[in-house]
Parts: sequence; C-alpha cells; structure tokens
Amino acid sequence: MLHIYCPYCGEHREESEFRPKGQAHIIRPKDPVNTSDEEWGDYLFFRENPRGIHHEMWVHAVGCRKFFNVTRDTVSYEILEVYKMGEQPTVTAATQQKGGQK
Amino acid sequence: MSQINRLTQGGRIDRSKTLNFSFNGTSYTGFPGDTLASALLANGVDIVNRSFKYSRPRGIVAAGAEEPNAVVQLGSTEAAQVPNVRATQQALYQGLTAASTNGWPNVQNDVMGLLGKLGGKMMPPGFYYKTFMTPASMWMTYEKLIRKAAGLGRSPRENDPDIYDHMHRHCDVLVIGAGPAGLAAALAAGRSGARVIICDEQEEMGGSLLDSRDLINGQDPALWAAAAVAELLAMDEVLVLPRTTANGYHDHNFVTLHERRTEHLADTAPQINGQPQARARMHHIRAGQVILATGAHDRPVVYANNDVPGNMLASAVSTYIRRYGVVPGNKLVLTTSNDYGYRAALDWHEAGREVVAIVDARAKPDGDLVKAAREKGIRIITGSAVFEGKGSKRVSGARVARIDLDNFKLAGSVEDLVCDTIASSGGYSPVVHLAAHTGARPVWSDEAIGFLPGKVKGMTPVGSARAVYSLSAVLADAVEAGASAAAACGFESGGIELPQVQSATEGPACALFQVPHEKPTMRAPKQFVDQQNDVSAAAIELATREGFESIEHVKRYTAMGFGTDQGKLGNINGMAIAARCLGQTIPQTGTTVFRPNYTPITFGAIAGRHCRDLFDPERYTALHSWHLKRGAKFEDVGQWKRPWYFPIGNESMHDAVARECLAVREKVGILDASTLGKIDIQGKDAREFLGRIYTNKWEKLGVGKARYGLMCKDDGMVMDDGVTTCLAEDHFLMTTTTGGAAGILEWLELWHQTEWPELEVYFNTVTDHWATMTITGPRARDLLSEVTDIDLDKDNFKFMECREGQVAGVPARVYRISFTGELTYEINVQANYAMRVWEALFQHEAKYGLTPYGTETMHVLRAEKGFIIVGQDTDGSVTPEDLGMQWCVGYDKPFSWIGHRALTRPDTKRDDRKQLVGLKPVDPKVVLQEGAQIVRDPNQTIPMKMVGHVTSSYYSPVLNSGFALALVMGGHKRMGEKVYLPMADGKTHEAEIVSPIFFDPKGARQNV
Amino acid sequence: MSKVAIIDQCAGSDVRAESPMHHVKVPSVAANPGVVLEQKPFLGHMTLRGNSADDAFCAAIQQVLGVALPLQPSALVHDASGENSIQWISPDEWLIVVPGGREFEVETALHQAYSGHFAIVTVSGGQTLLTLSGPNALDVLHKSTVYDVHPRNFPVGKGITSNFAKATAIIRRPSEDVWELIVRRSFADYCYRWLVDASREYGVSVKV
Amino acid sequence: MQRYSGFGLAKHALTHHENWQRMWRNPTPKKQYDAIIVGGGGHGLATAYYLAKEHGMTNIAVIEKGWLGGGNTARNTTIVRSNYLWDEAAHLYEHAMKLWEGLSQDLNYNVMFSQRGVLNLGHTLQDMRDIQRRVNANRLNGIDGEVLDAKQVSEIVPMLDCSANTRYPVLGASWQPRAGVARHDAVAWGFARGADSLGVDLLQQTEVTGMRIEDGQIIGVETNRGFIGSTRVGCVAAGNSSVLAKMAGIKLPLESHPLQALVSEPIKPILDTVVMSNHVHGYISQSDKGDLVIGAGIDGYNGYGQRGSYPTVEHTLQAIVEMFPVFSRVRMNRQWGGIVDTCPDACPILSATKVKGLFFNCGWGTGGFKATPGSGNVFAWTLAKGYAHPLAAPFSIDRFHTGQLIDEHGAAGVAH
Ligand SMILES: Cc1cc2nc3c(=O)[nH]c(=O)nc-3n(C[C@H](O)[C@H](O)[C@H](O)COP(=O)(O)OP(=O)(O)OC[C@H]3O[C@@H](n4cnc5c(N)ncnc54)[C@H](O)[C@@H]3O)c2cc1C
Ligand SMILES: NC(=O)c1ccc[n+]([C@@H]2O[C@H](COP(=O)([O-])OP(=O)(O)OC[C@H]3O[C@@H](n4cnc5c(N)ncnc54)[C@H](O)[C@@H]3O)[C@@H](O)[C@H]2O)c1
Ligand SMILES: Cc1cc2nc3c(=O)[nH]c(=O)nc-3n(C[C@H](O)[C@H](O)[C@H](O)COP(=O)(O)O)c2cc1C
Ligand SMILES: [Zn+2]
Repeated sequence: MLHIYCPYCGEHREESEFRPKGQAHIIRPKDPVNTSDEEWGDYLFFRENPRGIHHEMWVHAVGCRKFFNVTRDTVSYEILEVYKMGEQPTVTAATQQKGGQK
Repeated sequence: MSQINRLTQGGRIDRSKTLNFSFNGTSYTGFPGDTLASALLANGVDIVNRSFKYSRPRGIVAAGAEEPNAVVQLGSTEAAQVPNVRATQQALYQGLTAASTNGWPNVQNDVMGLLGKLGGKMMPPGFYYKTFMTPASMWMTYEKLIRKAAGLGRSPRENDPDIYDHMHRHCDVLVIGAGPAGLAAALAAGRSGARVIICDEQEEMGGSLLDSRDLINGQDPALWAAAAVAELLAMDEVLVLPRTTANGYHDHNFVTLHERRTEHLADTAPQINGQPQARARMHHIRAGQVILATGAHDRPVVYANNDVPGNMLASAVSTYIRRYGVVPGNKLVLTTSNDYGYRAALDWHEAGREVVAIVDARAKPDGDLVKAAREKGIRIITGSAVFEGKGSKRVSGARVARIDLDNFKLAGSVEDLVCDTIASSGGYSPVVHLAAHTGARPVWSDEAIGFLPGKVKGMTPVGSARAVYSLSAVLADAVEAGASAAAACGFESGGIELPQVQSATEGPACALFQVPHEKPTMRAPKQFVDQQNDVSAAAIELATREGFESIEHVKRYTAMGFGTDQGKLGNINGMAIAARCLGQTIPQTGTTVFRPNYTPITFGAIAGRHCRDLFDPERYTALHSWHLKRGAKFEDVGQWKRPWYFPIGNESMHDAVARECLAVREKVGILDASTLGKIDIQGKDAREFLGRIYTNKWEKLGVGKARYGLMCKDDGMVMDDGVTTCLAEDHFLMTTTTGGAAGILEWLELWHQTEWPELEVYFNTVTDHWATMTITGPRARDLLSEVTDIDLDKDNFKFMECREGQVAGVPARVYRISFTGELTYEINVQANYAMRVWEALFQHEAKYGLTPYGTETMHVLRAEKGFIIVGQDTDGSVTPEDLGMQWCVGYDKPFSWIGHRALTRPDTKRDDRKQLVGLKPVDPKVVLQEGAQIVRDPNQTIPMKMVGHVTSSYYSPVLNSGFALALVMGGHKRMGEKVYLPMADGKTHEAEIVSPIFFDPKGARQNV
Repeated sequence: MSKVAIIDQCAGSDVRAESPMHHVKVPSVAANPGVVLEQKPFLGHMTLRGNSADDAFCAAIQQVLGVALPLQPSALVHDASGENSIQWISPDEWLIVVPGGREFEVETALHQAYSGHFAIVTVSGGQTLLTLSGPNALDVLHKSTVYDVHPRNFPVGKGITSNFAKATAIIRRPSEDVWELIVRRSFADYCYRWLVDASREYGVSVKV
Repeated sequence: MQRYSGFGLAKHALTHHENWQRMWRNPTPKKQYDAIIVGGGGHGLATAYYLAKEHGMTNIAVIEKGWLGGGNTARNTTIVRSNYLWDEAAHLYEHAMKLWEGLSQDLNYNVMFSQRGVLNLGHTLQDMRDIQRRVNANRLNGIDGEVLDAKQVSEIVPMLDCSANTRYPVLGASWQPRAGVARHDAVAWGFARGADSLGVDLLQQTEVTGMRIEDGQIIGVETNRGFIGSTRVGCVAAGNSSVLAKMAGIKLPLESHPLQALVSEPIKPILDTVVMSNHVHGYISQSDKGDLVIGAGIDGYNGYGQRGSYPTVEHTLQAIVEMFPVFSRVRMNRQWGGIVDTCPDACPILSATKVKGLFFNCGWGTGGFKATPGSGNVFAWTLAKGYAHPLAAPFSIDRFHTGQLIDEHGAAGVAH
C-alpha cells in the first residue's frame, strides 16, 4: 500500500486516491502520418519495464485530478521522487548507480 | 471431573465466578481470565484433536499464537460456527461450545488413527505424486477419497449474523506488542505528545510480564504493566488496542490490525443500545514509525514422539502455571538448551508437583535459574536431551541420553524416566514475521541462535523481537527506540526514568534443534517438526534426498509451515534439519517467506461493511423513486440502476417491450436518460480539442447545433460515442456513454494535461447535475408543447439543434437529437426539478398515450435504426470503418486526431475485417441469439470456420420479425448473402446479410 | 455574443424541488445520539476553473464573492456572513458554495468582472451537502475515509476530496465541531445508507 | 528414471524410504549447449521436456535463477480451462488441455489434474452476451462448454448465493466440464524430472545476467556461474522477460504487475468446482487439502516485489463474501503475490526476435498456468525448427506493429 505525495495537494495521500497510468514521458509522435508502422507500434505498446528505478505517471483521481510523475523502485516500492507534468526527474537509474559507488 | 489441574491460588484468573463450557459434548467449568486451552488443561483434557495426515492424538503445546494442535470448531448454532479457532487464543466465556475438528467417531478413539498407524509408512511426503495414476480415468474417484480427509474445521452453512467494520487511522508511532518492550516504547513515544497506537493480540496487555519471575521496582512486574497501560489510556493522543493483532505489514508503513471486539464474549456479537456492533474491526494504520515489540517464541525441541499429548513448550508450562493457575500434569521432565527454560521446572516445583529431571543439552549450565533449580534439589542431567517420548494418548515417559551434536548422534547410555509431561525449550525465535511481510528477509544471528528481523524503512524492532532478552536491557532498548521514533516524527521526548529491575542472570544457551535418536531419522519413531501438517524430520530428510534442496522446495514438498499456524513453532527447526541434511549452515539454507496474515483473519472482518446492501454503490437518478413506484424492472449498468422495462400487471418482458416499442413508434414514449455522461467544456480552444479527440470534424458546428461523435483510442479502436452540442462559441456540452462517463473525463484531462497543455480549455462533469428526460415518438412535439414556452415549430427548432426555455415552469435545455429514429426532444433540467417536470409530462399521459420505457426498448428501437452501442456492438477491436461509419471520420482534418494513424496500419487496411451489418433471419419468427456465431458453410466439420457473431438481436414489433446486428468478415461487401448460425440445440438458423438500418432508412421520421 | 452560455437554472421558490435525499428513510432518533447527520439541501454549488497566477482573475473573485480565492491547497474560506465559501480543489479548480438561487448572479457577475480564460459551472443539482457532528462524528469519519481526519492534520478551514466508503466525497471542516460532506447526487443514497449504518452503534439522529 | 507406482511406494516403505532416488540431478553447467532455456518455471521446464522428448535435443540446459517452479508457477490459483474466445487462443489452450488430459501418465508423475469443471458467472446482460458468444465459439471450435441459467448454477454450487437480492445477481454462467485445477508444484516437478531423465541439465541458483550477441546472433548467456554458450536461447521468464530482453537490446510490449492470491485455512470440503466471476471480481476453488484458493486482482502499477496492495485483497474478499456469504467466518490464512507479464491484448508472445537464435515465450500474464504443457510443446517445436509452430504463429511480436492483436480483453474471463 503506497503512500504517495501529491505535488499539487502538497501532502501524502493514500494509494487508493490515485490511479497508476503507466510509464511516464511517453510522447505522442508529432507527425503520426509519417511515422512508420514500427514506430507507431512502439509508441502504442512497447514500454520500459525495468526492475528497479521506474519513472511512471499517476493521477490523483480521487483528489485534485492532476497527473504527475513518480520515480519509484519497482522492487522495494520506495518512492524516490515526485515531480509535476512537464518536469524531468533528478533521480534516475544513472544517478542512483553513481550514488551507489560513492 | 472438576479442574483437577487447577491450583488453589495464583494466576490472573477470577476464581469468584465460574464459567460453564462444553468441549466435544462434555461440560466443564473454568474461570474468567481463562483461555479455552487453560480451561481444558485445568480439567485434565489431554487430547484436543487428531492430526491431519496420520490422525495421531494431539494435545495443547503452546499458550499463544504459535499453537499448532489445539485448533477447534467453535459455535453453538449453525450460523455462529467458527472453524479453526486456536484454543490458546480464545477467551473462555459462559456457554462456550467447542469441538475437535478431526477424529472419527471421536477424538479419543479415531479409526483414521489406526489407518494413520498402518498407512503412515505408505504416506511419505509427496506420496500422491507417485501413485493414483492408473488407470487415468480413476483419478477423479481417487481424488474424491483424498478430499474426504481434507480440512480441519468446517464452514458454517448459514449466513453470518454478525457485522464487521474498518477504521482508517494515521499515527506517528505504531507499537506492535505490549510486553515490556512495547509498553516502554509506547510510554516514551506517548509522553512526547506524538500520536501513538499500541496494540497487543492478547486478552491482557503485559506480554511476558504476566508470567515473569522478574521484579520491577521490587514488585510483580504485572503491576508495572498495569500502571503503564493506565498511563497510556490517560493520554489524549494514544490509542490502546487490546485483543488486537497486527496481521499484515505492507509497504510504506501501512499495517492492518485486527481487533477482536466481541469474540471473548460470545459466538455472536451482543448488541449495544439495541444496535448490532461489529464482531471484529480492522484498523488500517498508516504509521510514521513502526516499533516491532512482538517478542520471541519459545522453540520446541524435535525428538521422537514429541507430539503425544503431554509434550509442551517450556514457556507454555510456565504461562499456564503462573498466569492461569494450571499445572498441566504431575511429573515433569524438562529438556532444554537454555537457562530460561528452567522457569518451567521451577514453576512446576513451586506448584507442588514433581519435577523428575531437567535434561540440559549444555555441558556446564550455570546461570541463576540453574542454581535455583539445584538449590531446590531438582535433578539436572547435563550434556543430554530427551530423544524420545513414551506413551500414545498421554506421555508416560521420556528417554534420555547424552548427545553428541557435532556428530549428530547419541553419546551414552539411555535412561528411561517416568513422567507424564515433557517440556522442551530449544531457545527463542524472535517474532520476525511482520518485518518479513514487506519483503525484508530475516537475518541469521549466531549469537542469538535465531533469525532477526530484516531492515524495513521506518521500522525499529525492540526487546526480544530483536533478541534482546534481559528485562532491564529490553526496557532500555525500548525507551530509546520509542523516543527516537517520536523524534523522527518531530516530537521531543522528555526522557523516561527506567524502573528498577531484578532478574536472574543467564548463562549462554546452545543450539539445539533435532535430537539424534538411536536409530537413523528415517527409521526412528516420528520426530515431528510441523505438528499441524504432520511433517517429521524424516520427511525433511527424504525431501532433501529426493533433490529438494531449496528450503522453499522442502516446504512445498512436505507442507511444512503450510498450516493455520504458518509454522511458528516448526519452521526454524525444519530449516535447521534441512541444513543438516544438506551439509549447509542455517543461514545458507535460509527461511521460507513469511506472509500476511500473522494469524488468520475472517473474510468477514476483511470485507468489513462493504457487503450485502453496501457491497457496491447503487447509483440512482433523480427519478428513481418514480420508477420504483411504477413497478420498473432494473438493469445494472455500471453502478447505475436503470429501468429496464415497465411491466404492467403480469406482463412478460417480451410483451412489455413490444408495447413500449409500439408506443414510441405510434405515439410517444419517455426514457430517463439521466445516466448519460455529461461534460461541460469551455475555453477558446474547446473546438480544436474536440477535433483532436473525436474522429469527426467540429470546426463548422454552429452555436445551438449538436453533432454525433466517435472516439477512438490511438490504436484506432472505438472507445466511446455521444452527441456534443455547441452551446456558445467557446462552450460545448459533451455526452458520453453511461459506463464511459468517468473514464472519458479522465481521458480528456489526460490529453490536456500531458500532451496539449497549451490549449485553453476546461472540462467539468455535470452528469449528476442535469437530469435528462427523452420524449420520443410522433406525438412528442404535441406533448412538449403542453408544458413549454419554447418555439417547437419544425423549422425554428430543427433536428440536431438545442434550445433554452421553460419546461413545466423550470428552466431547461432541450435537444432535438434522436436515438430512436423518431421525433425526439431531450429535456435537461437541473436534477432537483426533474421529478416536477417528469410529473408535469405525465399529467398528459392519457391524452397522448405517454409511455415510460426502459433500456430494453431503447435497445430495440436504436437497433432498428442501426445505431450502435459501444461495448455491445463493439469490443475493443472495432474501428469506425468496421462499423461503416466513414461518414463520422474526418479523413482530412489538419490535426492527426486520436486514432487517425491506425487507419493505415496493415491490419486495419485488411478487407476481411469484421464489419457491422444487419442480419435478417430467413424465418421471421426467429430471434437470433446475441453472441451466436456465424458460418458461411453450415455443413463443415468441427472446428468450423467462423466469420462473425451476432452483437444485438431483438424482436421488432414494427417489422413483426426478428432482426439483428452482427459483425461479419468482409460484411459490407456481402449484402444479400446468406449466412448460417449453428446453435447449441442442434438447430441451424439461416439469415441474410442486410443493411443495419432496418427501419426508416431515409431518416424521415426524426426530421418531421 | 457571449462566448459561453449561461442560464438561470433556478425555477424560483414556488417550484417544487427534490433533494438527492428526498426519498430516504429516517431512522428513529436515538436517545443520546453520538452522531448527528443533517442535509443542507438546495445550496448553490459551482465549480470554478481558472488561472490563479492571474491577478485579475483573483481580483474578480474577491470582488464578486467578497472572499479571496484560496491559493493554499485544501484551504476552505468563508465570507463574513458564513454563507458563501470557496474551497481549493486543485491548482486550477475551486468549489464555490452560496445560498441556493444565487448561482446565476455569481456566474454573470464573474463573467462581467473577468474576461480571461476561466470557467464557472453550476452543479447545484448534482451534489448535496451534509453535516456530521456529535461526539462520535470523528469515529464515523474514521470508518468512512482513508484521509487522516485527525484534528492535527485537519484543522478548521480545511477541505479535501477523498474516498468515502466506495464513493468519493469532499470532506471539510468549517468549524470546530462540524464536518461537512459533499457527495454526488447519484451516490447520495449509498452514502446516506453507509453513514446511518456506520453511526448505528453510537446512536444517530438524522435530518434530511 | 525410477518409475513411480503404488507398488513402488509399498516397496520403499519396507526400506523406510531410504532408497528413493533424486528426482533430478544438480549438475555443473557445461560450457556449451545446443539450446538454453532461461527460466525454470512450468513453461520453461515443459519446453525442455518436449525438446528432449519430441525433438531429440538432449544437450540442453534450463537456467533458473532461484528454485525450479518458484516463479508464478508456485503462486497461481491453478485454474485450467480452454474456453477462450478467439480462434487463435482457443486452439492454443485446447492443445494444452489435451496434453493435460494425459500428462500424469506421460510424466509418470501425478500432477493431480482435476477436471472438476469451471463456472464463469455472468451478472449483467452484457456478461451474458459475452458468455454466449464465447461458448458458441468454443462449441464450433470443438471445445466443450454450456451456458447455464442461475438455477442450474445453484444446483452445481449450492453454497453460492444465486438469489435475486444480491447487489449483482447471478444471471447465468458458462460451464466447461473438462476444465479444472492441477497441483501446480507437481507440474513443475513432473516436467523437471521428465526432462532430467532425458538428459536435460537443470541449473538452479543460476541467474542469467547478460546475453552475448555477435553479428545479430546469440552465442550464449552470462550468468552468476560464468558464461554458458549456445546459439539457440529461449527465454521463458514470465514477469522477468523485459529484464532479459533488455540484456539483448530488445524491448517487449510487456508490463510486469503484481497479481495476488490468497488461501483460507483448510476447511472440510464444501466447494467441488471452480467459480469465477469477472464482474464482482473473485475466483475461488477448494484444494484437496481443504483451503479455499482465491485469486485476487492485479495491481495497476509495475512491480517486481512479489507482493501487491492490500485493498486488492480486501476487494477480492468482499466479492467472495458477496458470492458466498456463508464463508464470512472462514479465515484467510495467507496472501502472496506473483509478477505477471501483461500484454496489451491479454495474449502471450511466442516469437522469434530480431536477434538470431533468440526466442521469447512470455506475456502469459494472469493466465498462463493452464497453457503450461501446450506452451512448452509448441515452443519446443519452434526452438527446434527455428520458426513458429502453426499454433504459435499468430502470437508473434510483429502483431504489435501490424495491429493484428488477438484481443482477449473483450472476452469475459480473460483473467486466470
Ligand atoms: C496470483 C496468480 C494467480 C494466477 N492464476 C492463474 C490461474 O488460475 N490459471 C492460469 O492459467 N494462470 C494463472 N496465473 C498465471 C500463471 O501463473 C503464469 O502464467 C504461469 O505460471 C507462467 O509460467 P512460467 O513458467 O512462464 O513462469 P514462471 O513460473 O514465473 O517461471 C519463470 C522463471 O524464470 C526465472 N527467471 C527469471 N529471470 C531469470 C534470469 N535472469 N535467469 C534465470 N532465471 C530467470 C524465474 O525465477 C522463474 O522461475 C496466475 C498468476 C499469479 C501470479
Ligand atoms: N531470557 C530469555 O531467554 C528470554 C526469552 C524470551 C523472553 N524473555 C523475556 O520476555 C520479555 C521480552 O519482552 P518483549 O516485550 O520483547 O516481548 P513479550 O513477549 O513480553 O511481548 C510481546 C507481545 O507482543 C504481542 N504480539 C506478538 N505478535 C503480535 C502481533 N502480530 N500483533 C499484536 N501483538 C503481538 C504478544 O501478544 C506479546 O504480548 C522480557 O521480559 C524478557 O526478559 C526472556
Ligand atoms: C494453489 C495454492 C495453494 C496454496 N495453499 C497454501 C496453504 O494451504 N497454506 C499456505 O500456507 N500456503 C499456501 N499457498 C501459498 C504458498 O505458501 C506461497 O505463499 C506461494 O507459493 C507463494 O510463495 P511465497 O509466499 O514463498 O513467495 C498456496 C499456494 C498455491 C498457489
Ligand atoms: Zn492532488
């Protein structure tokens, strides 16, 4: 049972108020018509599915109804960062690895 | 027989009142403060159950959650039956009725026991994998026999009269366990002002202090515990929950607590103020910090015949004597590996009964308790262990020998002792279960000879849960942890003065798990590891011999730890034995995974009040009470209750629907369409947004005009549809399907918030705000004109337009859109006025033949017109083109709308896709089955090539014939072709592919 | 021509209206009710959307409603009369509650006072307001919502949206001893039955 | 291989069971194999068994990072049925069903395949339409099945509340009599023993940590026990498939989600068939030991933790109590989770990849246990021949680029 910080409501809320929305930062191709079948299929269906650090989108469905991003470890379920739509993560698999070497 | 094992004094029971109870049909007495187990022992009841596999007689072993044997069926009536209650955790109450779960004809003399003796040899672990294979056809018969032996208790066959509920709580510090560690930690945290919750699963708080030999401030430590509880109860921000088990520890410090509110009172919950109260309550706790003060379980020693009644945990013996005033036997032999176990012998001795000997595995035990035993003249046999118990229905003796643990063999001559009770203690296993629930593996400690809790963020184990055992150290540890936990939540603790503790100092323990026998393990009498599942040391040895080298394999092959006790007593021993067999260390072998629940929880408690009438919300429209009065039958659509049809008198559904259909086609009908999703869309980019999200075009839709739209996912498959009206230049009202409403609003927000935030547009749900009443049929205009000031002239208020005005004195928006093909007005008013308007229309019921109709009639009427229902005529694999709705596709829209790209994917370009068509049964009396499969050649053999299926099918009173919509491969080009529908009853129907529009193909009737 | 369509949806006080709970069965009042449940029907509810970074927008709200637009998450503010309130719902969404019948006036005034990108939508027919009080009100909330309603986390002047049993509700605390619940019309029957059921052990008094 | 029989059991009893042989060896890895199967779950082991048995490939290894059958094979609710909607899926699952029917004898290992029948309940009119559609399709595909009304359902399961006054009354059900359950661990062990006896090396506690690819051709895998060579590698790693794919530079259309299940304490037999309800969302059967085995829902977020969210379990038990109010006082003993590899169309992937010699068998999501023998059988064929078995062909990865999905979502009863 996750406890998720909503960056818009400014507090931690229970998981049941949120819905997970899959991988974050998926951008719809700007020119779909000139996108190959392969690229279009990738956009529709193919996802990062990492064991470890994952950037994912959630919506505060029973709350402010805002979408936002969460960086979460898919093994420990620890939430490492929460950031708004349009922002980029500061914690990534790469930064975590560096952190580990320190 | 009356309480032959009850001491005349001592214990925490109330001898002033007597409680009557029955076990296996015999009446007994006990006292308030007893558990069922202590009362049974007081009455000298030895056999409480028969074992699962071998039907061996079993007695009470432990005094708490770890009890594997004393699992009983409780309940005085059928509805109040509770299977598998642990007698050691069930408080005694007046009239308690319990029975053994196994044993036929009774638990004393069990025929299966004989079978167990004879057949036991034939039933090593996994025996069923190796047999019952021939002939193959016999397996189901064999299985029936195997199933006869299944299960412990039985489920009631009547519905539970009780209710259960949940409370959601947040706190700074949750303390699990109220022994000295828990109480001290809670005090330290509580005094800081932090929000603290402390729970303990027992009837009384105090944990080990309730049967301790130690002194706190020179007094019985139970007094200190009582004072601590009193202080906690007096604190505003502290919640004290007795009889409450932390049963599951989930991510981010979410812990579920199960509070038994009435189980100590009766088998059905008594009422409060004449109102039912919850039998049990789950608390859902989100804690800042968790303190795990769950203590440690005494570990039994594994020796031959260690399951015969009279074999008990040393700690349990102490508990029964000191806490319940019950000595569960007369002559005791204690086998131990540690000083703490000596308490059993000392307590026994002090109770005035005979201690035959203490058998200590250590060569030179020398702690205070050992000295005390020596001073009392108790015989101590060192370097030795009990390796076999004697007796069948009750212990009659113990066989003792020197042991050589390094070489795993007996090292001296055997001595037979006469006794009726063997107490054993192989050391303590910290209760690490909860910590493991979130995935943290327990960590082995050589020093503690046990597993310690793994690391969990925000969790601190204290006291014996982390193998800190001396009481003064426990208290110091806990106070420190309680204060730090509070500090971590921002609360400063003033600090606590530690009480004075007097306790015995203990010498080091040694590791003792399985005791070697004269014979090899496979040949020795059974040495039980998991008593509930009849798993013996030999079974574990056999499993490892057969290649099951992982402890998880051993568990699954032998069923070790699978029982209702989840191996609280047996697992660590089993792991040690597996390690020995595999030549590994215990940490190399590791533990199996501990999972919720710590102790089992009823389904009812977990479900809470979300059952029966409150299982799932029922959503009502503003007109619901009218529909009820009118005798409507309802259909579940999502969570909504929608009128399905309105039978008159004894009318069948078929007749009612035919009548309703004809009323609409000939006069006027009315439908409560309030459940349609409605989204108010405003902003200067609203139109642009609609163009991106719908398949069709929106740039030219004028103010006051409405248009039908289709929505796809980006894979091109239809997901929703509805009519959207332009209310003003920057203002639209979108309607969605009933089921789609919430999802579509989120869908719009998703695209707006994540892809196109630059578009100026806001979406707001108004589904519940507007009530929608659809009047439809040739007389709709006449009817409406009775109650409105809106100009209904056909040229001033045209099809697919919207007007504002008064209806029955209520401000309304009226839309001329039609889902029936008839002249239609959809009247929308603020829902508080819906009934007023509806009733005003019904004032003219007789004059116009106004007929209320439900969803079934709506379906028939729309299908006659070939209008689709998303989710019925589509299934997530259907494109707008498959539906023949090219007219609803903006092929040349500048923005590549959602779903557009899919038009040109290889699969969507195929010309043999399933396409929506009409089907006319050749025999008009036939109403094809919805879901019937379609073939071209009815004479094929199975498997047949199916080319489509029926999505909607009805009898049409206007056509006086059955008709259907279907998805058929390449159907659009096959008009007029015949297809076949072979049915389960052997009949094959024949039908012709036709246009899906069966009625008024030109659409003349809606345009009048 | 106005770019949005606003109509006065109020039919006037002589036209019969039915609240979402008009049909419910009221249990007999307990002697010393631990929970007091009351409906405040027919209030004016409006959803406001807009950009709070735009000072003109905020000023317009202040001017029309006499209360400053709350910018702090979960803030609930009332005007001096206590009759008009605005609650933060989301960074660009607020719930306005005014006496029933005032909606059209507020909508119109707002559109006059501000012409930027915003939306105000009347939803009075779609939801209703209940008050919950009495010594066990908090216990009933504990049973009903996952949100932390402890007074330390939920001071007077706060309002949030959260799960309410298996529905959704806005939960707010206008004063020390009173909690307000705003539920959707179609869920009102369910929420009501839930509340009465949850309150039973404490004794409940109901007015709808 | 030591053959198992009741007679053998008696013989061993005389020698105190001291002479049982290992069910499988614990070999040291060879340097090179003709084929490697990554993943020692039911599917991987079945693949190895059929490769050896039907295609004569015996110099092969199954590489398992933990213990055999410890993944989803160890944690599923064991429902076996073949009444899938779309032809492609129905044929594949029916192929498996036919293999199940002789599996214990074929493996000489009793996998306790119990054809006690499966009911899929319908609670809404649309449920019933979907049920009709599926059962009609099954019938014409040669798969057994019937549509029952509420009364017939209640005759089969008297404890089920089929009255009209539940929140979502039972309107009817589909009934597949040949469907049922099997003893999941025995399936893994039976295939393991069978494969081992044909010479397959079962390498446990061996984790694949990398793939060695040269010129677009797989040449072996890196493991915690060193490099193991093979030019043919089949990955059958369920929830961990994406992780393996990434090692080969491939992306899959998969998401790994927690799926939970739970069991009650053992009670005396009261439920002799399998009852599934998609609408109120609960699945239940009773094992031969007596515990009620209950499938819970899937969590919406990605997770490799083998545990899920508590509310999921709560909702499931609400559904169970709604369907079986008499179980209210029965207690939940244990809950757990598995990592399921969900595919956008709820159908598996049995496919070659753009890396030569590297194949994937994954995407079985919440419902692959029932396919175990069939999946292994067609995947072995595919690995042996280098191109797809006809039954596997529709399940290639390409479908996500062409759009030719086999959407079992639309068909009631996708789960389990
Ligand atoms: C709770 C639950 C209930 C279910 N109920 C049903 C049901 O009722 N009916 C049904 O048909 N299906 C059901 N399923 C689905 C079913 O369990 C799976 O589809 C099926 O068991 C998958 O088998 P498998 O052999 O492919 O995977 P698994 O058994 O998961 O085997 C994959 C193996 O790969 C190993 N592995 C992974 N990565 C590596 C690596 N890098 N190196 C080496 N080894 C690796 C893993 O350790 C694992 O042992 C359920 C699943 C769950 C979780
Ligand atoms: N010297 C030894 O070898 C030895 C060994 C064991 C215990 N002890 C003594 O035991 C005491 C240890 O104190 P402690 O407080 O750590 O343990 P404790 O045993 O006194 O208390 C633990 C409490 O936790 C409760 N509990 C356990 N699991 C629970 C759950 N899931 N939910 C709710 N409650 C749960 C138990 O009912 C018990 O009351 C000391 O007095 C110590 O001297 C000594
Ligand atoms: C069909 C089935 C029946 C099970 N029955 C029991 C049971 O009776 N008792 C038990 O403790 N666990 C039972 N389990 C659960 C296992 O103990 C274990 O939780 C599961 O295999 C997942 O492994 P893990 O918990 O070790 O991760 C059962 C599992 C399955 C799949
Ligand atoms: Zn939020």
